Amino acid sequence: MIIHVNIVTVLSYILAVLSAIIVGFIVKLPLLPERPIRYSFTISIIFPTTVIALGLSAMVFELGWGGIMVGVITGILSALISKYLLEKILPEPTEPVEGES
Amino acid sequence: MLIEITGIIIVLMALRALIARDRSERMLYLNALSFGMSALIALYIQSPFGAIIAITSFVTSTISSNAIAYSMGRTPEEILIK
Amino acid sequence: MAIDFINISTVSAAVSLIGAAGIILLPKPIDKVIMFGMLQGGFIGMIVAGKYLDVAMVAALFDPISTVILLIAIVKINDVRKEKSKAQEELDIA
Amino acid sequence: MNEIIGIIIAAVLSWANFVLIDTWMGLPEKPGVKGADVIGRGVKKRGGDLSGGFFQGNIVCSPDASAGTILGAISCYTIGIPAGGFIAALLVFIGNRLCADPGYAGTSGALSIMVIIALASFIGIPPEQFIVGMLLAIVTIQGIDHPRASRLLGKIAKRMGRYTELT
Repeated sequence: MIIHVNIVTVLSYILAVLSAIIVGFIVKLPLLPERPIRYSFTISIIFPTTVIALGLSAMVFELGWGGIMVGVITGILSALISKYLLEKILPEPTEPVEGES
Repeated sequence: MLIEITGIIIVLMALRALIARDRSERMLYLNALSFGMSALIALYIQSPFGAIIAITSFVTSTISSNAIAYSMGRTPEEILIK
Repeated sequence: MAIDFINISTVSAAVSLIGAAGIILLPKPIDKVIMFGMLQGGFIGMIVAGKYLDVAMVAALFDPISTVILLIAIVKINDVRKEKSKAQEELDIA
Repeated sequence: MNEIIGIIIAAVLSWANFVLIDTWMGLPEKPGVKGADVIGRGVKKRGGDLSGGFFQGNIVCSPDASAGTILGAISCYTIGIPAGGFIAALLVFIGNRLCADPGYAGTSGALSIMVIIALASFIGIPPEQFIVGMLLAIVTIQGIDHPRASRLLGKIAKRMGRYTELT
């Protein structure tokens, strides 16, 4: 088994996901995208907020900061990013109008 | 051993892309080649920045493949100047 | 042994040479752009073989921009030629 | 363990991972972007299956579970087991949204290959053999014989209930 973590880091990942979910409920993100799920672009709590929380906290831990408080703050930041900023930097694609060159 | 297998696959894909007859066939070989280049970069560098470079080069090559395939649909046959 | 000859430098150089040969040999413009994408992959490999990692990052970020500019030019000039040939057939004027 | 046998086992595991996730996320069902439509019809014109052609075109036009698999293996090799998988999932998600794709397939592929690598280290397969194994797996789809591969992918799609309705 080649897992390179200790118990504090695992606890920090779990706390980052939990704080992201709680802040997501507070700022009224939907829990799941609408059906069919595999074609919808809606930003919800399960996807992509938890993925952003896990990725950001992994980047922060690899850069040298560690600990439980860093995980909680990263989770809160990722929920705020996916609520207010993600729609602007990665917008939903629009269909090109026919005949427009 | 791993780098040698990857290199043989990459050169084989490049030669098949050169002698392919159809245009969509050539796109598929190009995609397999960019998978191989990204794997070769990660096997050679072996540090976290190497992984970031491999991910970035793969995603950007996918973006350019997307653009090429879209304009293949726009212009089915090209008009060449004699 | 021949298998010792295969490393990242020779493989990237071979890919770049094959891409350049394709740019010269194939007649259609979009085929040329596809082989140009192959040449970009070999070029990034050659930079990484010299361990200039920051230059490789910039090259990887700027590659699709050059491809998109070439494709815009090809699509536009094709539209212009199509309009011109249609006008020549209909009105018989230059 | 011998290196060749490890690479072959890793190739089989990666092939099953990305083909199952991609088919389940609906890649053979419809072309997500216009380029995938062009490539799928080109494969059909050369004697292949339309649904498998859409599968191959979607792999070319946006980083799906195949890209998630190879990038997750690369990140687990160079960064470490849980952190590398999470970073690869985030970057693949950003790349997916840049290519006009929802991004479920790429992230689930990156996370699942991380679990598979962590489990396969019990029987002695290190992550770098997964990189070469994934390369062999993608060559069997995209590099050897496109019409035959697309017919195989069409059969798998019909078995899983994701066959296309377009003609």
